[in-house]
Amino acid sequence: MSAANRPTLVAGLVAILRRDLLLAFKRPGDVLNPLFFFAIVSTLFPLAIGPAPEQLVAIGPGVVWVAALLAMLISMNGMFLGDFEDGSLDQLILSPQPLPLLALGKTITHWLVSGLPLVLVSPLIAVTYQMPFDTIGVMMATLSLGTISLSLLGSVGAALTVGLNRGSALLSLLVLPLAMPILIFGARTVALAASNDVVSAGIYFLAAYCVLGLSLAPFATAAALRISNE
Amino acid sequence: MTELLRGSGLTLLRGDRCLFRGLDFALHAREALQVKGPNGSGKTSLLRAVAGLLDLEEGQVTWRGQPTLGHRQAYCDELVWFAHRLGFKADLTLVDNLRFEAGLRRTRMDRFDEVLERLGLGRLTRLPLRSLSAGQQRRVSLARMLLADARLWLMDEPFTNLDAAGQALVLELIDAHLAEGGACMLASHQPIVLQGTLKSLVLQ
Amino acid sequence: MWTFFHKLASPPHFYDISARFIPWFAVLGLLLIGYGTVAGLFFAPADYQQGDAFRIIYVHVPAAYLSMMAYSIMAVSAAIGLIWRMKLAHAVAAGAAPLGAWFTFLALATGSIWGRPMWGTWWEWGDPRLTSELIMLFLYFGYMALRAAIDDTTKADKASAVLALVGAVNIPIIHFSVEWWSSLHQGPTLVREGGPAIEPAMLYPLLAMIFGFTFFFGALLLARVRTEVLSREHRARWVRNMMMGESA
Amino acid sequence: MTEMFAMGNYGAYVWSSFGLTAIVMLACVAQARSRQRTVYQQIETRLKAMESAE
Repeated sequence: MSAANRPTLVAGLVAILRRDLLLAFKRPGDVLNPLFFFAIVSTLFPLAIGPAPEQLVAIGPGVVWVAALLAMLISMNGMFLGDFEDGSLDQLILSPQPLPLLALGKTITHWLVSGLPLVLVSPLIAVTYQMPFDTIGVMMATLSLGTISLSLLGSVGAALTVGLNRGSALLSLLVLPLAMPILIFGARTVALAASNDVVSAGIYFLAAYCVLGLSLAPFATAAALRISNE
Repeated sequence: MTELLRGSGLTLLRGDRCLFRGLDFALHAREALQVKGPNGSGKTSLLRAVAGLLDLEEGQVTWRGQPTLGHRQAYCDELVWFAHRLGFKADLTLVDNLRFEAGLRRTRMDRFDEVLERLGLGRLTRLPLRSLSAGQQRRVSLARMLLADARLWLMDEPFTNLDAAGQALVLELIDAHLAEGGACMLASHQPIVLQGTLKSLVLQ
Repeated sequence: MWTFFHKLASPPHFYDISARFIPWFAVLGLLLIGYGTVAGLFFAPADYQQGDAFRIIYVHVPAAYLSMMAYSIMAVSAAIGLIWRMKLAHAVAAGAAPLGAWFTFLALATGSIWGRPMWGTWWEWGDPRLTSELIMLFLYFGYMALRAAIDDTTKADKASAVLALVGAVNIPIIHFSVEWWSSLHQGPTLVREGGPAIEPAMLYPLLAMIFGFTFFFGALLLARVRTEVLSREHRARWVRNMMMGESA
Repeated sequence: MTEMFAMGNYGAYVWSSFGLTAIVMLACVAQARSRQRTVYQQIETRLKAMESAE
């Protein structure tokens, strides 16, 4: 048998990114649902609390961040569900490519599909909350770092609950407590920016959490996938 | 003949039931091993345990003398898994799915067209797998196996959803694989006949 | 030394050995708690600032301490269980979780009861410790919910072990972020007499209560772990002999 | 004697805290005991089923 050469790690990552992004374009619902949810939740608060500008400015950062967190939450459940049901997960686990790398690939796809669009749409929402422009810049920075960390946390939760029939309710119970530090630093940093305070502390923390997640979460996700796929 | 796969003292519990205890088997190059037994006797679980998808209660599986638990990458590098479920994305086309495989394991893409012709999938490359029949989808899984540069074929019920011609084709492919020095372990309750040596392992 | 641990690791030996420790831990625990309660409530001098309300620390501090200790026991035994595939370690984690949740709830409740006279509200967001305890309680609920959602015991053990480890990594981060969060809006600066700087007469009852709680917790944990070991080893011969011996 | 229990009019808070502690401890013991009983029963029913099967 002519020994074909083994694909490199990068080839494996690119392969899984390419496949999942292709899948995402075939099912645009996965991209648009979190976005619609994010927009709708953000408009609920002014209706509930009233249109007074000074109130909106005060709650703006918090609302945008909570809406983003919840929008990410509803799309986390589907991260491995498709692969679990059609048997692709068996193939991923039994491939020579390390499973943490493949899990990282899926997490990156999840962020590209449901995290990044939130960051890009968030300025529109922020404008409805009369948020000044430089605060919007800080908000987008914290949101992009925060959504990456949420995807990483979500991948562990999704892998743990993929095989369970009422997994999505359980997933939010597992992920939300762990996501609180991200919410705290994200929302409060934007609020600090609104009162033009120093924001570097928050952004450094979110960046640090991102790096911690990037280095640890894939291994936890890989272990959880092996366990759930039994 | 070099010994490729060996299972020693395999014990597997599923919930309350003990599926098998102290099971031993050996598989050499150019050999096929058929796991027989009534439905629910743990044939699939044994194969999944040998592949490494299930944790064994006791016992050890070795590949080329090395335990598969510790040397997972070397084992998976020479293994291809053929399961009940398709293992491919139904929304994507045959080409996209097989190209994804090339990113996962050593694949002989040079034999791509030849394999598709042999499996009668030549005209279906542009269709999403969702629109293929069950038999055709099984052939796509067979295509993965043929393209994979793998010495060990682990096959779980390879003959379901296949018509007589399809089943004969599978036997033919296994024989060809054995002739090339490969090995095959399959779970099936159907009686099968191979040119190559066929051992069997019966579960209660 | 190692033979002791090795023996302890095998379920039947653990089942017998632990049976002997439970009564000792329980009695010792109750005695210490008895002394601590009486000394703390009646003999320790009142706090010059908070008056007698400070006596609530004699239950609040041990409970908070236990809630942390229980989670670290869960995390360590989860790691041992995953790395060395030891059922006993998973049994310890399974046994420690409900206890940890109970004591976290207790720490929360006594903390908010204590807050009522001090700050006038039942829930003081300004106190980072209270908020961290609350998040800890959610972590326990998440752990127990995951364990309950999976029927197969060994699978539930492994999945919840991964969750416990992920939670353990996040706990210091949660504490840090809640501290930072509460420092932002200068919550009421709290003078809490919990530290060792307090007078000996106040301190001894507190130490007695902490050790008392710990022994009591130890007795409860061993009892629960024995049950978990039994349910995991129900197919083993030693369980059958023991059950036969008992019912015969 | 009564002012001993008044706890400098914080009595309600102090005693409710200690009362709650006692309740939680009893709840832990009760939960552990009931869990033990259910596991025992499970094993016994399984052993009886096995015996009748043999």
